[in-house]
Amino acid sequence: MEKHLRIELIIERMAHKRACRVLEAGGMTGYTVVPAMAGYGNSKRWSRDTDLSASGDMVVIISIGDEAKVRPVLDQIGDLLGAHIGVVTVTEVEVLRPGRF
Amino acid sequence: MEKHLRIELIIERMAHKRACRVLEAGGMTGYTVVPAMAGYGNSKRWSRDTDLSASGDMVVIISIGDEAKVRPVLDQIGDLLGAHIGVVTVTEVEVLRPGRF
Amino acid sequence: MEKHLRIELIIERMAHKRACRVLEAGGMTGYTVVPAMAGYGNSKRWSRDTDLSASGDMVVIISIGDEAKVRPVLDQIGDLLGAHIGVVTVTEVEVLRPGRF
Amino acid sequence: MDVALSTLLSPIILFFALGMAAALLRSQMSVPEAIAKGMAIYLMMAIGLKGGVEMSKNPLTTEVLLVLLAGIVLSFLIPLIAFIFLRLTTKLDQVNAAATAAHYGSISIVTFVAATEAVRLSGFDSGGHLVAVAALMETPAIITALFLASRGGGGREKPVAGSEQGELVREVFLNASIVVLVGALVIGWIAGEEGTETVRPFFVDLFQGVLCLFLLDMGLSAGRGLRQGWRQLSVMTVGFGLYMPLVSACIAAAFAYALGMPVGDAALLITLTASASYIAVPAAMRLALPEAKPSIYLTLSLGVTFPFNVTIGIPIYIYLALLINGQG
Amino acid sequence: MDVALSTLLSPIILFFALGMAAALLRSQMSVPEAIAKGMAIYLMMAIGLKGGVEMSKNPLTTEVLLVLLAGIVLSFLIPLIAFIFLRLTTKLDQVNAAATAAHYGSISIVTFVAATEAVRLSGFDSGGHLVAVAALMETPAIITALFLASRGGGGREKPVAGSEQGELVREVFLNASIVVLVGALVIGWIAGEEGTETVRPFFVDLFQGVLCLFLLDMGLSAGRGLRQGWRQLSVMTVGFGLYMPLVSACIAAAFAYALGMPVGDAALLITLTASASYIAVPAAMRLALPEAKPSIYLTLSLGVTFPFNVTIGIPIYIYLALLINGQG
Amino acid sequence: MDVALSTLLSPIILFFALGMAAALLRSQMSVPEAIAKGMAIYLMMAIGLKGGVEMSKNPLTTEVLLVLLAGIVLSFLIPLIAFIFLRLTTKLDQVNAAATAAHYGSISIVTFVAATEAVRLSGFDSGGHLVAVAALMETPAIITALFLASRGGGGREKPVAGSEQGELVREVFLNASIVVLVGALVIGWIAGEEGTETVRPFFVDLFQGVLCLFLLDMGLSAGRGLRQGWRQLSVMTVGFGLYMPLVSACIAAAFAYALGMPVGDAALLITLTASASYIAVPAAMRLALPEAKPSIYLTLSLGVTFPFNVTIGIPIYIYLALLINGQG
Ligand SMILES: Nc1ncnc2c1ncn2[C@@H]1O[C@H](COP(=O)(O)O)[C@@H](O)[C@H]1O
Ligand SMILES: Nc1ncnc2c1ncn2[C@@H]1O[C@H](COP(=O)(O)O)[C@@H](O)[C@H]1O
Ligand SMILES: Nc1ncnc2c1ncn2[C@@H]1O[C@H](COP(=O)(O)O)[C@@H](O)[C@H]1O
Ligand code: NA
Ligand code: NA
Ligand code: NA
Repeated sequence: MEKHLRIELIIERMAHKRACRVLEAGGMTGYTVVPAMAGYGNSKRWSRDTDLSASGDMVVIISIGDEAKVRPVLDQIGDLLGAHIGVVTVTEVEVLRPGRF
Repeated sequence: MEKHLRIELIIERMAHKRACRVLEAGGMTGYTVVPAMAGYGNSKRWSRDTDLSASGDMVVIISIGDEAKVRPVLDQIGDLLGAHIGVVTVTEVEVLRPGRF
Repeated sequence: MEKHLRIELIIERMAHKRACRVLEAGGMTGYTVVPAMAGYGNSKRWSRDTDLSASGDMVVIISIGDEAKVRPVLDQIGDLLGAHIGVVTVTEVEVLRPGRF
Repeated sequence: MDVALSTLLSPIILFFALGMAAALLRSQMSVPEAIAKGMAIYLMMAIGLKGGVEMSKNPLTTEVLLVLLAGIVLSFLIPLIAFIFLRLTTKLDQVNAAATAAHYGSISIVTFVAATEAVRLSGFDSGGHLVAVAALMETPAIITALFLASRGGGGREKPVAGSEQGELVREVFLNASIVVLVGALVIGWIAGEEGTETVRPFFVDLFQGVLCLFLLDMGLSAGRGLRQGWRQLSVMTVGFGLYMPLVSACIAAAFAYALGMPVGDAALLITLTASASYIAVPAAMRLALPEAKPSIYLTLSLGVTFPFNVTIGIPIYIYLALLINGQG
Repeated sequence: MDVALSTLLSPIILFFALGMAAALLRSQMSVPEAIAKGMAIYLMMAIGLKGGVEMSKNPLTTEVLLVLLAGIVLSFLIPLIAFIFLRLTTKLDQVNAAATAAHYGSISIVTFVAATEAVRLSGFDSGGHLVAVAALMETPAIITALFLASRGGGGREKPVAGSEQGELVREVFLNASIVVLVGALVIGWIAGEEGTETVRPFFVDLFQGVLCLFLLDMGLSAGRGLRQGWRQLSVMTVGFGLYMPLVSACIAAAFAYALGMPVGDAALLITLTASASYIAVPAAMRLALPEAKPSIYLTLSLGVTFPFNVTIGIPIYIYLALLINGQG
Repeated sequence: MDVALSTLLSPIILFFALGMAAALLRSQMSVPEAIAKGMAIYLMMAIGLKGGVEMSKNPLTTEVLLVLLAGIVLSFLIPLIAFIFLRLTTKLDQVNAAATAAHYGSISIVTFVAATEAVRLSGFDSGGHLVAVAALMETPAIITALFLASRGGGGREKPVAGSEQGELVREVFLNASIVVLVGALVIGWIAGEEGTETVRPFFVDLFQGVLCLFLLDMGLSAGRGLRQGWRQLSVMTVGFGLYMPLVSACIAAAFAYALGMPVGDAALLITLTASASYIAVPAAMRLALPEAKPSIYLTLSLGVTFPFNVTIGIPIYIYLALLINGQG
């Protein structure tokens, strides 16, 4: 059976469409974007409530796919992250209905 | 030691109560529902902002339990997904306070 | 190569700053807080819409770090959870740009 | 025609156009979902209260009851006709045709408001009970559609896992718009003109302004829906979104004629029948017919029929109302 | 009694009933959390400003200061009495009894507003400084409750990991309702009638209408809370939610009598004392006493005591105020 | 000076101070993001409509067009000057200096509103076309800043993965504030005084009150930003946030003098030039210059320059406008 991987990408809300385009272009069959409300990194905190411009907001993008598709996409994401913040983890997962990925 | 599994189920917001009932009926001790703000699948995008009726919104349901409980619940979820969209992943996790699951 | 771990902590919104302080004090390089909208546990349901005071709201805190840092932090979190609700899972993950953790 | 023009250039329509233009030009601007939902509740409270206060001024007559009944019958009936048209002229399958038909049997409350305004500007009165008609017309269409979808195996034999007895009934009959519309109507009726005096500044004076902001958001939604969904709509489907309101309008006009309704009331009943839902019904369809595609029914209803109705449709419906009153 | 009836049939109470009914019938409708929170802030700004403007009209007298002091004493005192009743008549343990007692010592600003309106309808005046009393009564109750909970080892010896010096103090003394209420009061005081002229349309004219929408949401919350939580409430606990306000009212009436307060002011002080918190205190309890169960204290305060107060309670409290002024 | 004082004690400024104080005292209170965003859209719609209605009363003259042009030139020019000052007097690198400079070239609409009010209180008129100037001044500064950042390799050679042709242009020229401001201006222009009559209660009467709530939130944001970000700001950087508005003001005064602008219009053009963006530009910078640090440019613009402008700045700018009209 194929191995499935779950990409989790934490990135600036303002830049998330770029990441989405990378995922789509890379052939991932889907992704889901979840808004975050606060965070910390690099000894700075952010929170939705501290910033009227919402320019500091982050989102979490979840995308599941089979390994063959995920690997090349990860390289592309690495390229995107040259310019943007971005925390990327990849987890091995079991899926229901593997046909859909 | 028992193996614990984390179910992550991405499903339509309108239908999420059905999934919640399946989890409860299956004896899971808890779950948490997180709202998503956008997504892509099947070459369609959705976003909270595109749809006044919010009928396209998705949520992410996270539920952690021990393997003995999770396995039978997954079958029930598979049944639910005959009718609804739904991306289900299962991950092996370590838990703190295993007694509570 | 170092092993990286992803902590996922589900905790009351009111108490999440305590958890955040534990993570910061423990030397984690970052975390991201995601708001939940509903949940179930201990045979009680909660939902943002049932509670004007929002005192029942939960959040999901995600924090990624290398194993050497994560282990001691987990003990501290266990201490915090003596007083608060809290579901904690730890998953082994692969990361991009391991240098940043 | 003056009315038609002043409708077209009213801030409300202009803000809808602004939203649509911004979306088509791919601006990223958006109105927060919570604000849009809050405004929808406000608008329905305001409409309900107003209707209730109006109704409190006159006793309930048989004529009024007959109009309520007519609304229910029309809401049951229109989806049948819409379904036949869809199956004959488009390639939509049974489930998608049924789901789309449900939208056209139900109503759009913003279209109703725009028509109320246009009727007033044309110098006619309308009764508060038309708000009750609007509330009653929301749901029967959904029942017809479920019946159409299930004929010949379109439905499921056994219930979906996790679905609950009565869940759909509650969703359909106790959705936000019905609860708020009917509830506010009854409250307005009980409290009357005097009792609602203190809430007038909020519910009456602000109404038009809030509507502007709401329509800006509707324009954004409609524009984005069109931009992303138009490829899924065939020419015939788009055509349906334009002629179906007229078909509905003619049928409603016949009812209004039979009941001898005055111009204002007739124009509103016709508009309700011609309008299509884009909030309550799409949500119900996600539970009831999850296999149907929102990109079809939503784009059609919000992106095609709504703009048609508020610009070209309403003047036609007022004209129809004049016609059946022998003043055309 | 006329006042009682016209209160019962005011749109505000009717919308609360509508929300409650919708929730009990298990409608899925909801008001977005952001809107509810926004309205809560608006209401407190409006109340604070109004009180401040009133206060700016008269100099601060010793009588006013004594009323402020009475409010603080009552807020410290009531939880003690509530705690004793709870421990004697219900099976709640120490922590849950203390947490619940805190709610009854603190206040409900919506109940206060409803009472202000009823007092006005009954033909009495009330002073702006009662808003200051309301603000001052929010927190002392929490301190008493923490003391009660910690007696005999109910509390923890060492602080929770991650908790911070002063964190609880800030949460308790600088929560949103206190910041906004006190802040707006001071601003109203500084700016005066004239300086707040331009913001009247927003903060004064809209007030009643926004309250309707807010109470619709409170009704939904209360109804859902009741439906999910009533099984956790014993008959004795529900009873407490009904008689405790009356007990508090009598104690407050004694204070008002001792201070020689006029009818309107006395009625409001009694109402504040009789009312129970359902926003600020539950939030503080989550930090201070996380072991206590929200399903008990919230259901009791919002689902039982609040509806009791705004329907039956307020007329009784006005009557009490008349009584101590020899007009009963 | 009376004007200065009455500005300082206006509820708007007092609510800003309240928010700031609450944040500095580390209160946890917050205004929901959706409400803040909704209010921002409302304010821009109201300002745009008002400007459009004003403009509809007079024909477009060459003078007006020249003022529009002056606004554009100033917005292109100011970032250059700001950049030079930043590079010479602070340790900010090229990218951070360019990003900060962009904020000072663009404008703050709330500062503009506060100035409009102060101008009115001082007994002067101002033209509706200044709203159009505000809209036009939003973006040129961003273009200058991108040019400054990219000089000498500050920019990237190849586009970021996933970035799309025209994405930045859309973000910059079609962001919410421009769409709503320009859109509402055009709608106000088309509909005129009469056509916008029905929306006056919402967009005109409520304006000052909504502004209070919005400024409470701005105060909270500014205070939190300051508390968390001040360590990243050197004395020289903070100094820049205080003298740069004055530098901009003098340059704008020269333009206003050259164009012979009347006092009210001149004061507003000067204020616009002296004000710094804290909503539109920070968002654009995240896309265009992700390497720049928001904790620098946001803290400076919202935490330092905005409070300076609305308290001390505006009276100075009005004085400057009097001066160039020979009335100083
Ligand atoms: N180790 C981490 N785990 C989870 N989220 C992180 C981590 N590091 C950074 N983040 C998120 O990314 C944002 C920016 O990080 P930074 O670039 O380090 O300031 C933070 O505010 C967090 O929301
Ligand atoms: N592979 C995936 N990974 C994450 N989310 C997905 C994936 N596929 C679908 N989704 C989510 O499910 C929704 C519906 O998917 P679909 O039924 O493929 O249109 C999408 O809009 C996403 O929010
Ligand atoms: N097994 C679980 N999986 C995911 N979330 C959980 C689980 N158990 C509890 N939760 C979350 O924690 C909250 C409180 O749980 P409890 O203390 O069991 O009532 C629930 O309402 C859920 O949001
Ligand atoms: Na219809
Ligand atoms: Na009390
Ligand atoms: Na500027």
